[in-house]
Amino acid sequence: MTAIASIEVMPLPFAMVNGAPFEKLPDDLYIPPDALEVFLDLFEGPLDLLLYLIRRQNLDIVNIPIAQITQQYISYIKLMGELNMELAAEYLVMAALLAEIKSRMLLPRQIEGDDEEEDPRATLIRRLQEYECIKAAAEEIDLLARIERDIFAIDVDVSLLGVDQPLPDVQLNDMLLALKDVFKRVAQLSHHQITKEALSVRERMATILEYLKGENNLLFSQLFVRKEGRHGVVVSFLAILELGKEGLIEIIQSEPCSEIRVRAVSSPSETQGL
Amino acid sequence: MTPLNNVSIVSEQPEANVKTKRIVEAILFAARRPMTAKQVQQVFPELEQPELPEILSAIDSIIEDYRFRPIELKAVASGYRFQVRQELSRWVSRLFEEKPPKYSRALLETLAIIAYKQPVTRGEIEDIRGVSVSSSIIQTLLEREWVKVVAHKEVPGRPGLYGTTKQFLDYFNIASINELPTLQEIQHLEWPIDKMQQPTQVTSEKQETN
Amino acid sequence: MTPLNNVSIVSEQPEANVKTKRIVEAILFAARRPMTAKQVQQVFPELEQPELPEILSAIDSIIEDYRFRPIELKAVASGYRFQVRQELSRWVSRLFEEKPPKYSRALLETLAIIAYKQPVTRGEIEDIRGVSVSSSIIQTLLEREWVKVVAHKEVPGRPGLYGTTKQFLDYFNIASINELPTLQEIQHLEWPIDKMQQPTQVTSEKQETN
Repeated sequence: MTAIASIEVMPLPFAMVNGAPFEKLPDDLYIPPDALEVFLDLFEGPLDLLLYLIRRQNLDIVNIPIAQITQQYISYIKLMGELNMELAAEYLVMAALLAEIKSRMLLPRQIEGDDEEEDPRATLIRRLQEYECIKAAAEEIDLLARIERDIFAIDVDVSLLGVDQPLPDVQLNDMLLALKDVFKRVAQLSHHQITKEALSVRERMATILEYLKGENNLLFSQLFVRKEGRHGVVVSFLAILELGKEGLIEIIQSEPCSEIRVRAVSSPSETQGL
Repeated sequence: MTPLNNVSIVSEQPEANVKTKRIVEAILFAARRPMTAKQVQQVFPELEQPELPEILSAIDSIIEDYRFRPIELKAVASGYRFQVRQELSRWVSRLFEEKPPKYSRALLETLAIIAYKQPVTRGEIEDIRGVSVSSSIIQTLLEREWVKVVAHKEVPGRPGLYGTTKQFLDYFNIASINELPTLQEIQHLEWPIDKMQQPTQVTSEKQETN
Repeated sequence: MTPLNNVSIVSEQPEANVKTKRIVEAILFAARRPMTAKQVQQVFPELEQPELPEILSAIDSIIEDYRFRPIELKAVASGYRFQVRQELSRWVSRLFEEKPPKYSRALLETLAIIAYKQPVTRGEIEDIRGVSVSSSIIQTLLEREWVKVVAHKEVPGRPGLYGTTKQFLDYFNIASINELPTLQEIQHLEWPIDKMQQPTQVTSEKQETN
């Protein structure tokens, strides 16, 4: 089913595996060609991809046919390359390692005593086994009953006991410093940008949304408060524009020159219909 | 359903099904607020909702079950709620006498982002922080009435948009969000020396022993 | 109250005084975190503190009392806590709008490595997974207090050694790391030995040199 879909959607020629044209992704691995990140996300890295290849063909991991698996692995990462995926370095390192192992196996064996270093195949197999074990352990952990999903805390009220539960105290400065740390982290993550809008606009945006909460819609003019003066009007106006831009409100004018109305994008009365 | 349904003719309330009663009890224990019978009913999936009288009968039966326990299911103005019995307040109050707990760094960050980026969804907060935000943080901020859901964003899932409240302004003694320093000004803030020495709060860690 | 406390006759635990038991139960209900017996004991005013065995016996008796109720008193890593029984989560989860967080495979694998190989450095985690571990995963795990830096490895750069915490065990509803399946169990589960005997395997090796 999905396999058929994949043939139809995939515009790209696929890699060759073992000399045969690789025309479709395996049934259990269908992803739309443009969902590139999804493709990479499917595998947690080169070890995961290798394991997948081994498991898919029911190969004995202790005795992997290196040549065969190397070809498949390389065809897969070639495929990723064709799909314009930014290949993580780890995948390429693994390809190089596999190629190295393969070439060594092709070379005539060296004289015994020279063989002090470990068979690179054995190292790879041990890593694969260890990784598969961890992968299974992670699945086990995911199955454990956990708070928020399977286990719920109980909440028995004590507010009527006349007990004063002290609440944590927060200094404004601590909060601001925490924010500074966020920015420091963000700065390290290069491309994340935090726009620096005037605060009053953001606050007004929240206020306007709240006004609109219970209402079907409001007159545009109702959103301005005369006594706030010119500055206030500008703030409200910018907030309305920003809300419109973010798709949070609709600005409606039923006919030319009629009064402009503003409403939340979906008023609660509409969404609750049974 | 229940064999003694004849009784219900007399008492008007149908005897609650054992399973219904279990679910009602679980709901009342897990809810963090008083729940009316109707609200309890609506927690059930639509096709499995017991009739209101059955819920009420379950509630009566639960009240009875806890008659001799140190907690009780009590009808308060806005619904039913499990409470610790009054006469135990002397002991229970000592539970809360410890010095006030501290909020985590994660909570402070979340609060600050809501203040500066409101209206903002949880997902957007997570994007900015680069880390997921646990529900309990949001819950704590809501309970403290420092933030509230001002609207819902019209994207799949209709996530809540959070904004700060008047209580938030009052607590920090400012008249408007405007009075917060700008982001540029924040860059120049420094942690006070005494805070530097304990970079991460080690709350709850003290109780480790035993 | 529970007649079948044969165990307590044999063991040295004194039958808990009815009043003590009531107070212990109230404390466990009111506390919003797991409490050890010792912590419960310390909630009592100094001159009235029951001995630890009496507290423990009260706890046993409470566990027994709730055996058939939809909530249970459960021993997790950092103490005893009342919680809704797992089989009722289907209904109770509907009380809350927020969906429980989902954790990525990358995060769960990182967590599994820390749980099973602790103390372990980030570099070692990366070696096992074959990919780099993103900072946000470590940050999330630290923030949820599921892992912490337990020491630093004495190699250049002194990388932090990560280990799991009691909060991790609490969250996953277990009392000790020993309750996790052992890697051997997992491995056997995953590695049917008879694979080796499958005839198909033999042929595959011949293609090595093509």
